[in-house]
Amino acid sequence: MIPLSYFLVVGALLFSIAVAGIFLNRKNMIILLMCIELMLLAVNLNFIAFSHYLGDVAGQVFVFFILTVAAAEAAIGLAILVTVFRNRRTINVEELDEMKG
Amino acid sequence: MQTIYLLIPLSALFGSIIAGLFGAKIGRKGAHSITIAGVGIACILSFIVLFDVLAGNTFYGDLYTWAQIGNTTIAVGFKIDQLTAMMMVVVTFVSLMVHFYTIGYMEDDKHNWPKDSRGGDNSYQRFFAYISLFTFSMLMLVMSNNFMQLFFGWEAVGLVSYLLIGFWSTRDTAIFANMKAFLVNRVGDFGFLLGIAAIWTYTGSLDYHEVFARLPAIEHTTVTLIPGQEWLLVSVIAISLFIGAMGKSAQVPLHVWLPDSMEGPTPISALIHAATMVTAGIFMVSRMSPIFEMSDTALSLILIIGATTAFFMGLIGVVQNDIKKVVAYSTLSQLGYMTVALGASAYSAAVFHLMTHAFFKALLFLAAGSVIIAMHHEQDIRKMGGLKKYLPITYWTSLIGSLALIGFPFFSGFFSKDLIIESVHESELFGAHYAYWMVLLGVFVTAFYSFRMFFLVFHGEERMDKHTKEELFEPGKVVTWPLIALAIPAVLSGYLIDPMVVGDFFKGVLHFDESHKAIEIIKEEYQGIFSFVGHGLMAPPFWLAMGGVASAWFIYMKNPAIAQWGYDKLRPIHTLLDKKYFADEFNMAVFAGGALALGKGLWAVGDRFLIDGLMVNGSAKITGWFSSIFRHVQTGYLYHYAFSIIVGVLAIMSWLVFGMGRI
Amino acid sequence: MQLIPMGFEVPNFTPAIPEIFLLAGACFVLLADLFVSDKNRFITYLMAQVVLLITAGLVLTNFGSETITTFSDMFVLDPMAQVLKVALILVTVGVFVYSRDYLRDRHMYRGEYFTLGLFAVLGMMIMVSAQTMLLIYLGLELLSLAMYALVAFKRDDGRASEAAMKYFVLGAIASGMLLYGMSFIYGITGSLHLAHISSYMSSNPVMQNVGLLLGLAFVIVGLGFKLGAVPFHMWVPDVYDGAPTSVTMFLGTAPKIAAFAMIIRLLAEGLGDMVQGWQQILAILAALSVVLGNIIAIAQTNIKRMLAYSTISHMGFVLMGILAGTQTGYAASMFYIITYAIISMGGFAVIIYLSKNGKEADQLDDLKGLSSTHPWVAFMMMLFLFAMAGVPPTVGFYAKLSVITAVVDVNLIWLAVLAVVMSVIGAYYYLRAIKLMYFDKPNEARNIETTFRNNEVEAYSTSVVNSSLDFTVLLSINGLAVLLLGILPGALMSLCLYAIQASL
Amino acid sequence: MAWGAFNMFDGYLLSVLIWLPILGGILTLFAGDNVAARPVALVVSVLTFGISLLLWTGFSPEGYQLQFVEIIPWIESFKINYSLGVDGISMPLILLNTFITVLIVLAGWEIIQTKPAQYMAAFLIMEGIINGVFAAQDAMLFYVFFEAMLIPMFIVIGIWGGDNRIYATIKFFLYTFFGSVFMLVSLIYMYTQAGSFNIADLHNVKLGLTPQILIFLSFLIAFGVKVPMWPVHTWLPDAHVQAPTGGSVILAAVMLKIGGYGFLRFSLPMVPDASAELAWLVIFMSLTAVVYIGFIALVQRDMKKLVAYSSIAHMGFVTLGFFVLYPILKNTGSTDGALMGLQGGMVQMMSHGFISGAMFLCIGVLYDRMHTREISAYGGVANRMPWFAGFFVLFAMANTGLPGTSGFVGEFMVILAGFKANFWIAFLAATTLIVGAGYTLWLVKRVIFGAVTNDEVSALTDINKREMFILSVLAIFVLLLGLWPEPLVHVMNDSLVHVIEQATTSKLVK
Amino acid sequence: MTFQLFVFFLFSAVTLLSAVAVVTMRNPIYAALFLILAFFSSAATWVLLEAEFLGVVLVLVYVGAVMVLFLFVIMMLDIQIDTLREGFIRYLPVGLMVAIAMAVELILVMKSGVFNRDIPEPSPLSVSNTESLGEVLYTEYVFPFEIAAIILVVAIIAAIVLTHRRRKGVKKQDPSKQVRVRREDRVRLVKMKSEEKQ
Repeated sequence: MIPLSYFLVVGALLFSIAVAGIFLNRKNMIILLMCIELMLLAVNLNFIAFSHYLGDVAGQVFVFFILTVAAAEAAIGLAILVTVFRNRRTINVEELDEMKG
Repeated sequence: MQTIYLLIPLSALFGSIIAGLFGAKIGRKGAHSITIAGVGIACILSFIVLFDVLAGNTFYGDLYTWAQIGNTTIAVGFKIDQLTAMMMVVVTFVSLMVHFYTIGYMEDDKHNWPKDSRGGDNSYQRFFAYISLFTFSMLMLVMSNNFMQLFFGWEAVGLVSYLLIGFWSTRDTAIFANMKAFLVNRVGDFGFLLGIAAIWTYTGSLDYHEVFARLPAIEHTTVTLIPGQEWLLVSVIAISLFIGAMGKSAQVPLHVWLPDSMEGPTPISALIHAATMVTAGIFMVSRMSPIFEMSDTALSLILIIGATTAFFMGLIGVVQNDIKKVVAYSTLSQLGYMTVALGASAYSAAVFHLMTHAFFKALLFLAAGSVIIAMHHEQDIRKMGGLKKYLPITYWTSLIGSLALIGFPFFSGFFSKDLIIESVHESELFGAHYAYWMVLLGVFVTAFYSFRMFFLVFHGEERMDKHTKEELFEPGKVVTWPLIALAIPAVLSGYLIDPMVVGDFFKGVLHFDESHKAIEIIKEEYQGIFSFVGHGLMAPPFWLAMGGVASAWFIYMKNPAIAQWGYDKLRPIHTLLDKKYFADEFNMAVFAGGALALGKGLWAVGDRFLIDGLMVNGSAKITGWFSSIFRHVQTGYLYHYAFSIIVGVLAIMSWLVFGMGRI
Repeated sequence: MQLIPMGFEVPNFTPAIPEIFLLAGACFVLLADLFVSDKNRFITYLMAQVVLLITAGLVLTNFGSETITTFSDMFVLDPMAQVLKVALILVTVGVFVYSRDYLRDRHMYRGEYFTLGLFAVLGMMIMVSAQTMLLIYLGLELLSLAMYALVAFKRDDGRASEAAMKYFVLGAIASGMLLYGMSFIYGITGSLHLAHISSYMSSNPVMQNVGLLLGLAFVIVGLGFKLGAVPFHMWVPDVYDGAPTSVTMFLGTAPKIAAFAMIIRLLAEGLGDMVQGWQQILAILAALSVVLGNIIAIAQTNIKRMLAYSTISHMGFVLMGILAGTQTGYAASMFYIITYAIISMGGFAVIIYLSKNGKEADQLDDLKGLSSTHPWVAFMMMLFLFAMAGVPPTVGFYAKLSVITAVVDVNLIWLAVLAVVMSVIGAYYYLRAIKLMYFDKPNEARNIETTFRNNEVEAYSTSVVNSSLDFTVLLSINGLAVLLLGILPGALMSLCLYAIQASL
Repeated sequence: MAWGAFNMFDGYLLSVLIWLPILGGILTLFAGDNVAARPVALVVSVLTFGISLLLWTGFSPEGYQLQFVEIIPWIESFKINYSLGVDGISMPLILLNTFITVLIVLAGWEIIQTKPAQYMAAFLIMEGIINGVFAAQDAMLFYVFFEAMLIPMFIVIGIWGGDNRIYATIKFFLYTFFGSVFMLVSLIYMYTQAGSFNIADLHNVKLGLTPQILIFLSFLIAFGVKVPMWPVHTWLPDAHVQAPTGGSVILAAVMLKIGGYGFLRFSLPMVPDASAELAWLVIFMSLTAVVYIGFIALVQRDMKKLVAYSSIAHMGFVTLGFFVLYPILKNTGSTDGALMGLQGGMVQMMSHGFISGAMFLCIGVLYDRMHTREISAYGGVANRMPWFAGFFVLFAMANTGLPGTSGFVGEFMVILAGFKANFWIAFLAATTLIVGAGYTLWLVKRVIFGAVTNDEVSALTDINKREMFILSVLAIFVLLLGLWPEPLVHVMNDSLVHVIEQATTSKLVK
Repeated sequence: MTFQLFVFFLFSAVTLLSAVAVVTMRNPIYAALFLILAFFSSAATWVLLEAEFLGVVLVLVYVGAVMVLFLFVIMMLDIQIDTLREGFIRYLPVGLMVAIAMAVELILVMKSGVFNRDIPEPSPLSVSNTESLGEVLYTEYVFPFEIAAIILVVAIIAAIVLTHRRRKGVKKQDPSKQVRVRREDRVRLVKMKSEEKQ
């Protein structure tokens, strides 16, 4: 059998990659959104693994809802991205610094 | 009788208030009438009190409770005994004379004020209000039965003195002099107040009788003010109190204010700065004789200070040319004499001299004032001369005053001054020897400057300008009558030596320790007035005085070239005297200048730089600086924001998991 | 096949009637709005307000009742939930009133604004009543998604889009973290229900369980982000600044109440036994928030940014009550958050009041001389600012007093001292704003306008070109409430304490 | 107590004294600038003063128990009560406050032309709040009033102040705010120990020495700033110089007293052991205030600044008088000395209220005419304004502590008590006799006396009837208190004895 | 190594590598495609965990809808790719450090033993994953389910509000205008002077 911790480690690595991606990516906002998706993927993996090893369906239900919400989130995120692009003609993260201080 | 006691100060106060607050309404006549009435009543009642006291009725009681704190009752009340009664009479009598005199002196006071100055509008009434207020204050001082009230009177007379010295407030010198007077007096009061505090601390009371009753208990108490130095408590108290007396009675080194106080109108020079207020110190020490008697240290100090004042201040009088300044220095010198007497435990002699001096010095001042009026407020004796024929009454009364001053036999000053010299001679305290020589030499000096002035003013060639000469005539009756009225006691009061010093008048009032026998010895030797005079004629003081008069005559009348010669040859000494031993310069530079420099320094460095600059505004600035630095953390870049979240996560995770969970 | 599985009962809907009504109402408004022309947008606005008020009424009908749970114990209606719901609905009503003029002047007066607002309120209400991590998450997302859209509502404005983008990305990261943390808690305790989690905690040694601690760490991040506590605060200034002022106002008020509820539900109810774990972390977050928020606020020249930083510091105070971990502490924080919502609503309302015809008045200098041009508004603003500074007799003082009492109670005196010292620094920038209003002369532009106004209207009139009566009236009520609650804070305090005691 | 029967506010007298002026202030605000504000304010202030007299007549000086007690639950979750009451210490201070406010309203009658309604309202509201400070018997209620007071004052200085008013008023506010927040934490700490904010309960709560010392220090900061004591005094000169006349008057005459009152009500009874430990510190600070500040006052060029500094020096006597209690008891064990110090401090507070108020009013009179406070701009004022000069000299003399004026009484008592503690304490305190006279008389010399220096001075007109009335009333009080302090001393006696008792009863946990 | 373990490692490796690729790709389209790969491979992992329904949903919903949306937006925005990579290397060390620190900490926790549940408990649900989910979703989880629906509605509204623009020149119906049409707007009675007879 695959130990639970294996899944968790994969989830942790995925999460860390996503986090690193958010910090490293300074140019393209779309990749930021993708990193968020990766992060949620890690979360989902965690939940499913726990759910499986606990023999409890609640975790899977949670994942179901996360997927739904993530889709909605992606839609709104992209919509905002579009408005940003319309106003600024760029989606460069570095140029998104009109407000600071 | 108690009503009378109360009425005495209050009648003076009443006149003062009416004249002061409603002066404009009641006019000049109203003002002087009411104040004179007030002081007149006080004077008459004082005499009644005096006779009552002579009949053996003394009084000691409280009027009302000023404050009751724990077991300490501070009350306002009266102590009426021989000393008080005598002082009351002297004060009210001289004051009354001065009131009369003032009518004439201040008649055209408006000229002393700048045109359209509202201050001069009712200056006449105001002046009367002041001197009546002074009378009230002085009465409160002498009648007091406790230290609080004593201090009240003490400071109140100071206040009036302040107001009167600066009466012509448009003169810079006047308002400088009055501030100086007040401040120098405050230095004395500083000591005085500490003395009172010490008394309260160790006896728990401010009431004369209670304090005196508890004195034996603290006779041998010592206190340590500076670590390692044990001092006798009574010495500390006595010296503190005497510092107060030094201020008020203008003893070296707190004498500097008195000559300057001559900026005030002459009546108050007579009343306050010669006859009454300046003698408050003498009065106080006499009143506190039970305390002073316990401390030989204090008495020695008093002797030395008094003697120094008596001689060296007299010397300055020699070079003065202002008629009032000469009299002022003579006052200083005479106060020195009284102080010396106190130091020699000859309290009765001191008080006796106080009384005689009050009369003849008031007389001299008023006479000087008369001259000044006649000379249209010219005070330089070098511009006078030969006034004898113009001002006969002034001349004669002046002569009486001067003779009394130098201690010419049969004049009042003779008795009192001889007594002092004698008692110092008998004293065995440390410093008595020095004091004896000083007072002895002082007699010569006194005679010299008194008659130098007398001759320069009344005899010799007429040095005034023509214009003045044309209008030179004796002032009116209000001026001359008080002169005459004062001349009488100036001559006669000396004969009170019998009851006052030798007799039992002050028995039980003025104390002296058994070891301080000066006055006892004199009493024993005393065999009546005529023998006293006879003895005096043989004694050195008389011859010294005569020598002084003769020298003055020789140098200034007979052979003025000597004066010039002396002036040239003794230039450094003349300068030293002319500059009054540079005391003013020293005070201005060290104390006034020092205080200002210190103030500026503390302000600039302490308040503005350290507290405000560094602490207050500094912390504000630092906060602002932090703010401007920290705000740049907010870069506006999304990835920095994300980074801060991540770092936060890492930190919290590390803390919780590795800090608390202890993997 | 059965239609309904075994053992399933139709849930009791009564506790959720307000939510259900609100949902229906929101959908109705959404649809009805389509038939309303731009000129008559007032109707949409009115409908939204009516829906909100009826919802509040429905919440109140159950008031004082016992705690009821339903939907498989996922949803709870307890006194705390009721109080917080009423509070956040009323705050939203206020926000809508204040928003109307602002939106109209800026061509944003559209029905979606109100619909999104209603949905956001629904999300908050769900958060407040949630008894499982799932519902907390869903409520949070419902709220967040609506808020993201509202922040970007002025879609032709680059600043608003930028703000929305930042808010969105950071918000998504934060909810990712929150979920990640929840997954560990679920993994260890085996349940999503707060009640189950809590009972697991009380029967197991939780403080040694690194899995739970890890979960706690991530959950705190998510909560800290929502509240805007340092170091998860970075979005706050930019979003406050960039969003339309009316949205900023909304963002700064009602969701804070919901966030508070979320923290209470998760930390106090769910992870209550880990109090020594989160107490320390929250203490540090609180300290950092109070310090950084106040210090950076000093350098701000833009009121909205200044208020953003001030919000950060206020959230530090809110955390103080919570971290005490006592019922009085929770009640103190509850009092704080409710009163803060009222105060900050007023503060933003004044900024809206000053913004005219599309021109934003969000610079501090725009306050200059307000007291001579609009004395009443200036007075109100002064009350708000003093309340924020925590000066009695405004209600802000009691809020601070109660949270500081809470931390002193648990012997965190250093935190109390730090907090009060920082509130002095905070007072500085509030005073500066008051100084601008009261002691400075109006700007020239405003001067001209004043003289113009004086010709028309008498000097004491508070009317300004674009403010409606309801706005002014509400502003007055708002300001006086700050004062009145300051003079008589007892009732609200007792209410909070009762709510917490009856619910936890 | 004979008046009790006629007392229509029976049982609510203190509340009336707090809320009547506040409501009156609001009424004034709405009365409008042009017509009604001034009369309304005057009526309210006079009415309040009148009612406050009932406090005096109905007050029984026997015993230290609180009188006119009112207790209403206020914030129940914190057990905070709206609890009022006065004893011999607070009652005179309330009277002082109501009295001074009447004068302030009168003093601002013609002078304040910008927003008079707000001006009057601010002072009336402040009056109510300050009454609240003195009457509060619940620590939190006290604190609320204590802080609330800052708001009207902040506005008064900020709106009607001088050129540098912004700096001054913000400095004032932050300084005092900073001072008081530590007190807040202390009070809360004590609340957690005592379970109540009731001052009487806080008096009784047992505390260890370390908490006591920390609490004492926090009180010291709070009240020290208010008094103000060296070295936290620098707000005062700025605030005074910039404040309008009324502001300076209320600040000097009443607000500073709150600091002294706080020491008596909080520091001494609540943390007696720490007070005993740290009395030397307060004494040191007080003496520094007396000496150091005296010299600084000497070199001021601005009249108000000079008087402000002299206020600091005079308030130094207050704190000195309070805290010499400990060395006296240690050295001599005499409660008489301790009582002398406390009485001196209290009398000094009252007297300073009259004198500093009068001094600031006098400066206000000059400022209204010449619009400058630079000493060098004046000279020879007496020639133009003899009546004014008379008052000025009187108050100046009172300021220097001349016997017969109220200024003397407090200083005298404190110096006596100081000597009982230590010679050098009395020595340093007594230097004020010289330095105080120095700066005051020099001021008088430069401003009042001398020849008329310039045309502006020569155009001065003497005080009008209104000013004459204000100054006369103050003069009467200054003299009355100086000549017969016993009524005041008597009223305070039992309460102060009680304070000594509290201050010497150790609260350490055994 | 069991087969399951092999499959797990395989798909996990693919998932992680494609995740790294998502983060490091220069071209967003590639990134999106790698993300799809990551989703696919995780879906496989999920199936390993007997969550076949969710695996399917992941592929259908995510790959089928969300990722397409991503690609659509990427194409629509037409972004210059060259400039979008600068600075990556410069911040790489910091980024790596943070990521590694986080990963290490997380892995330490995972390996600490608190999650030692090697043998899954026998599933109480004898039925398939899909069925069991279906059973609770509309009963126990009906309330969350409804909320999820609302969330989607909000997302729709939001997306429309933010991106929808009324273009000029496009003919479409406006119900509110249609409803409020009045006769006067449409029909104009023109009164004309009758032509004069010539």
